[in-house]
Amino acid sequence: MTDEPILTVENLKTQFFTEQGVVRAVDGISFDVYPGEIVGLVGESGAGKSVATSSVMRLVDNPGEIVGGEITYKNKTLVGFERAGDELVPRDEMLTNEEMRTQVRGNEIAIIFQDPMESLNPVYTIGHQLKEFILLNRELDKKAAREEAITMLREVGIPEPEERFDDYPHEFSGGMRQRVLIAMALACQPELIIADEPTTALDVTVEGQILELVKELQEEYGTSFLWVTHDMGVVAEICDRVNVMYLGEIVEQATVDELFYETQHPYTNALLNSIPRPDQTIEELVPIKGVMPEAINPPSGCRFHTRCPDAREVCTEIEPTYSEITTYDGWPHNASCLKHEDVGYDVSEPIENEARKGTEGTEVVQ
Amino acid sequence: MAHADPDTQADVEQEPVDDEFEAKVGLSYTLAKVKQDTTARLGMYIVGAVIFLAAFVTIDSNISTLTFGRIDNFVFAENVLGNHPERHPPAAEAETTLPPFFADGGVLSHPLGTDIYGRDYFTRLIYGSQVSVTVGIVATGIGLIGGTIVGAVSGYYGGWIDDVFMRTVEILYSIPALVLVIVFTVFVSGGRPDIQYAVIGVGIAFIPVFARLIRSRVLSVREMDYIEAARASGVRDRNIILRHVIPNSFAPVLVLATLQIGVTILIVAGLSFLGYGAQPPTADWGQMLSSARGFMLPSPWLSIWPGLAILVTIMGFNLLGDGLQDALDPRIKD
Amino acid sequence: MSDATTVGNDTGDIEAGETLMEIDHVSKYFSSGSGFLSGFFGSPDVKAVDDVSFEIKKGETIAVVGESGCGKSTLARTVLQLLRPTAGSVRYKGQDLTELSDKEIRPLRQNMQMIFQDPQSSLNPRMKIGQIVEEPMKAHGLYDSEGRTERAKVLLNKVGLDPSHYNRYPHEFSGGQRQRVNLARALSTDPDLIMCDEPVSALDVSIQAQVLNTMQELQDEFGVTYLFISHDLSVVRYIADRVAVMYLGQIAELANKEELFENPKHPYTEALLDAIPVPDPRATNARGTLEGDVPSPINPPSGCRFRTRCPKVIQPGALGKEPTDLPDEVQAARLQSYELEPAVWQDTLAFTRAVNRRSFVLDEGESDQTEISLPPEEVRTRLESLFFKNGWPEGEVERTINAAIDSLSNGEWEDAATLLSNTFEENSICAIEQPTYTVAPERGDIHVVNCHLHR
Amino acid sequence: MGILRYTVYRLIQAVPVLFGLSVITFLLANSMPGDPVSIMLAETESDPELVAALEAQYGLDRPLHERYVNYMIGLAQGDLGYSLYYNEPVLTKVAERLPVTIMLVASSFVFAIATAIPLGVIAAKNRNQPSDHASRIVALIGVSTPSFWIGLMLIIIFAYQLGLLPSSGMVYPWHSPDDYRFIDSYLGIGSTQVGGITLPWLEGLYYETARHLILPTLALGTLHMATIMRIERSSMIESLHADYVQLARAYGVSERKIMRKHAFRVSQLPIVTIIGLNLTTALGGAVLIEEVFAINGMGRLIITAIQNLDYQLVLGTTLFFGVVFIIGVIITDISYAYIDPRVSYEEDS
Repeated sequence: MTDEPILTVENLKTQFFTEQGVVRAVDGISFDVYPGEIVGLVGESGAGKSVATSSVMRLVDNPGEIVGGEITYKNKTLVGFERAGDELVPRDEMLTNEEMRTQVRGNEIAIIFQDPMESLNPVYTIGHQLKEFILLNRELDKKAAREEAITMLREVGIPEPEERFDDYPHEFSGGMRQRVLIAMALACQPELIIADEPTTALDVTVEGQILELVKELQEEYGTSFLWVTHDMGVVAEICDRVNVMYLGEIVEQATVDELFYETQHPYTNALLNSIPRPDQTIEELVPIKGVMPEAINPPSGCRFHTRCPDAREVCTEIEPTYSEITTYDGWPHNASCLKHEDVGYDVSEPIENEARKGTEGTEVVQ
Repeated sequence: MAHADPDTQADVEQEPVDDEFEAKVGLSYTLAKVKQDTTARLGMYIVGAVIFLAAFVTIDSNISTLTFGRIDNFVFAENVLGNHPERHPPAAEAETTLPPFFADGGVLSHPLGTDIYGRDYFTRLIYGSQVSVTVGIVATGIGLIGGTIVGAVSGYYGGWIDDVFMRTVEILYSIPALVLVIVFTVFVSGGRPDIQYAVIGVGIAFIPVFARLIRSRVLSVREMDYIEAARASGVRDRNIILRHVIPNSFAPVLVLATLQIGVTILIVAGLSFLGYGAQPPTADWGQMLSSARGFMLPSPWLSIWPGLAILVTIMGFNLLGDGLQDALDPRIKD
Repeated sequence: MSDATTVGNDTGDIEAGETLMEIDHVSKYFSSGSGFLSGFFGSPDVKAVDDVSFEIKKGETIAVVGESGCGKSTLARTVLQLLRPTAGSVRYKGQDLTELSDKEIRPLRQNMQMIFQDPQSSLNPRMKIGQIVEEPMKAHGLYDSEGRTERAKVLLNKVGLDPSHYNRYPHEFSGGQRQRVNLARALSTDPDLIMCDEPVSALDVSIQAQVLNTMQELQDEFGVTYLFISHDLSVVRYIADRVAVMYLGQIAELANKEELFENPKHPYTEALLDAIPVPDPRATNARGTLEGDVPSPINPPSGCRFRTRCPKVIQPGALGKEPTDLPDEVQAARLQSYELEPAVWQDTLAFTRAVNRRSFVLDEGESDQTEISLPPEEVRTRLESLFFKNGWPEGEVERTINAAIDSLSNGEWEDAATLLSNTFEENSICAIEQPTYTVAPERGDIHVVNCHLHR
Repeated sequence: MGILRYTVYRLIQAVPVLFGLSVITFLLANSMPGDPVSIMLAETESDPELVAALEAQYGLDRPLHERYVNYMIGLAQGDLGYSLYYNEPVLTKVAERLPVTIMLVASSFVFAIATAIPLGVIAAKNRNQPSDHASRIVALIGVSTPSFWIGLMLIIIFAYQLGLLPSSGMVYPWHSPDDYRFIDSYLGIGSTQVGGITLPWLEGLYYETARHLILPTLALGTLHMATIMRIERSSMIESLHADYVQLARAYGVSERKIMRKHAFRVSQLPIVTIIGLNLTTALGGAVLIEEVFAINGMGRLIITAIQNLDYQLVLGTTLFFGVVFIIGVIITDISYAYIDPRVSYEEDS
């Protein structure tokens, strides 16, 4: 841990102001990414993973807004607030939108989206789009940019790259498009790539190819990754450290081995117990009962208490603090669970919640 | 929907559910939703008002032989208009063309002035609404019924039936509706065009519009998993169409019908303007515009009011149609 | 159980473990064109399912697994006669369904139900869930109105929903709950078989497990058979008894679950199992990644469909020279042996595919590799360092490679690729003959491996 | 399939449609009431022999299918039939009237496109802001107003009240100025002064043509402006929310460039289709507008033909409109296929 993190996110809050009320999609999350690291951000749909990543890029769409927290990228303040009277206002050193665009997006932080089918403009050729981003983010002339684009296409395993350069996106398969998106990210030579579920839409063999490719390229270029996924298999395979999100909060963070073998949070544990495995036959899966509540009106106390098999009275009242439980090999293992706090969990009564009810999923979505 | 963020999408789209379980799919829900939208509400009021006026004077008239004077029987009409015998077209009063009340020489008893025969123009405009609304609804109804039959058959059976139908639609599409209707009207009326022939003609000319929409809906609904589920369960084709296909194709058809009433009114106004729709002395907005053409210089208001009436009416149907579309399609949300 | 929970089957009942359905050489081709003129302009068939045979046994869960576009969903629909097969027969309790008219099949559908992937579109949004569950019973005239309501409520309870939600609409339920409604509907006529098309792949992991468990409980209680279509090997390993792996319209391998996962024989199955990420950071995942994309089903590769991507393609002639009753061209292929060392053959194959895909550069200074001009010796040196680390092949192979090198040195990649592919790939037994083999299983009772390695 | 083959394919596809069109128009035109010959001889005393002779001359005494075949044979030789009312071949009449209608429709489309696309883009960009509301109101009024009434209003305002523009008639740039000297002299044709500046004699009458075209163009173009604007707005909004636009943002492409390049080009695809489909509406609208502005174009020709039950002229003109539309749609399809790489030529949409 000699290096400084290249990306630090502290207490980030992003909210959506809808007619139904304020959706607290990201509610005070903190994590960091060190150079050359692949950091995972795991959670089920609705956990707020994608909002977190678009907050880092400052690309949150209306009616969403970053309402608090600090994001620092290599001494640049991407998000920073100060108190002015009763309100939080952006600090002076926070980059303007124009600075974000010219200094950060693309050339420092690049992003790979989930859906390779929709992420490429259908009316321009692959080569044209790749070249455009290279010209924008690297100081190359047109000819050099074209050569770089072809090289990157070959690098990510596009067959016959000279010819495919002039093809349109619809002439590529899903896996090939995802490779193009990776080529785009790498071609801009950023230090950090945010990969937002880049393999979710792909077939398993293609996913395998892409994961192998990323591992190889990561070794070659030393790029850091923030890898968003819901797939614990992908996490185990590719990540160095993992953040587990539940309902807008990070509930556990550790190195990948620690997370799987020294699990500290009941949600992580439940998640690991609920997934079927390809490498062994499991007789009985233990599902997480119930459904995730809505971020518009999250449960009091610990947000997981409605579905937690270990929930007790105290969990409904006291909000756990996200804190370091142990350290492993110099890396902290953080979790937010009252089990690890001295607030009377041990003497509290277990509560009757969905996890302990006989029927599953009987409640109606509210 | 293309949206930047699947996560928030999930959050934002889970709307709270009211206890009224009927609500979300039924007509009452749609109406409630329309009421929430200011512009759609405006459309609803306009349409409501026009239909109200039209219905008021419809009592014992029919389109081809409009009778004048019955309006006196209505309290509403009396209050608004007073009792004006000059509404009838006595030739002697031909020179008493009055401008609207706010212009020089205008009188409040004829708020919008009188026409060249001295008939109260406001009254005639209201009679005009009767013709236009009836024409709009009847012709759209013909198009809707015909289109549903043709579209459903074509979409459901496919194959050569569909091919023949699609080509026929293309042919009908290729001739401008106005020309087609005029030729048709002249043909069926034996050279004596009148509004009822125009209505039938417009209705037939719009069958392809509905048929195309219904066909495409049938084709897309047919692809839904619940249709396959019903087929896999062994539900009869007839029940699949009745219970699954039609109820789920209804919403866009309703929207189109609303918008199409506006289009029909436009076309019929054009027909009457050219002399192939309503014939004098029927008070039809298009026909009134046609009669007013010769007096544009001395009496421009004769041309202004009927056009404004058409504009407001059609705008009402358009606003309502757009509002319905938003209310019925949960994907279009601002 | 009350009256309302049982339905008598009209055809002769069979015991668990006996054959419920036989799928016999079933093919389903689609025409790729549409419209009345497509005939003039020629539209080749898409071979979605091509000559597939297997059996479904009563009470089991048989999974069909494969990647998107492999034809698994088409196969399932062909089994249920929702799509009529182009060839072959499907027998239900001995009765050939392909010979029956739609009208004759309709009553039989009582015994075969279906659930779908997309919980959003699989329920009619304008019907209450009670009506949805009752619809199949109504279609087959089962029970009176009250009996249907009673049974619907019983079933809703069985699948883990509150029966008092009978009058609610689908949009009021979450994805997982809608899948439960689907299950209740499928169970309503007490069918023998439920075809499940990716029933949990649209659900979140935690919900997936809930639904899978419910499905198993229901199978135990009602003795229903599942034909389970999925792309997810982990889910299949959890729920299935037997597994068929499909690739490009054909079955690559079929075996009992343990046998298939622990003792995979087909290179494609092996590749699938290697590719899937294991949720365990300590698992040593030796991955032999598959190259390339799935070929088009309009014009699938000859012989073994997987051979264009297979890492274990058999070198021409390697199958031995003893005379058999095989067709002449197969014999010829067997006789023309190159007898390369396995490692050298692997290198040759890798080189052939790399030229095809142009995935390497000969001249690093030139971005467009079709415009190079290099002396052949230089190309040879470069190829040696890139591909032929295990030694240079000899004899006729070397002559072919030298000819390819000549083409490459002029930037004629196209020519080189054609020559190499014709010589090495197209002459393999894998390209000439379609494999159909059965091997003795270590576990379970059946193991079909359609690969020439297991002849 | 290449674009050429696709064109051929689309043309072959149009054959049955054209055939059907000819049958339908032939039947419609022939079932018009009244006897063409007696209408032709309207004023004179009907002489049965003369009637019979004329009927024989125009083939009216033969059965319908025979007449259809004859008509088609004539058509194949470029003979659109003979107008009894004008006593001229239909083709001559069409050739005389067509250019002005083309001019009118084209100028109104140019007006519609040139105003609608910028307005639509601005509305989409400033969604739910005053400029968006304003353009939506304009669009709403545009689709709700009868074009002929707009014409009347324009005449009242610009011709009668302000006296700026002519209220009727048309000046054809391909005619000789002398043709207009005595009719329209008060309009200033032939003057060398325009807005106080002395200009050489405006050869070819372009200036006067433009003056005559302005009002009809506005009247005919408003509806199309409104329709195109609505589509442009919604398709631009959709495009601006697409993943590829978000990706371009994430790679630091400027908003200006995103607007002009990434979002705009994709949003043009539906516009092309709409323009093609609006062609019949425009041709139909031309009938009314030509009537309002007393322009002797194809629209008025059709009306005159119908009024006088001149069935061959009705047939010829209607058929002509239909063919123009079908060709228009084919051109639209081909240009769509050309600008949208996703459209596979093999698919029959």
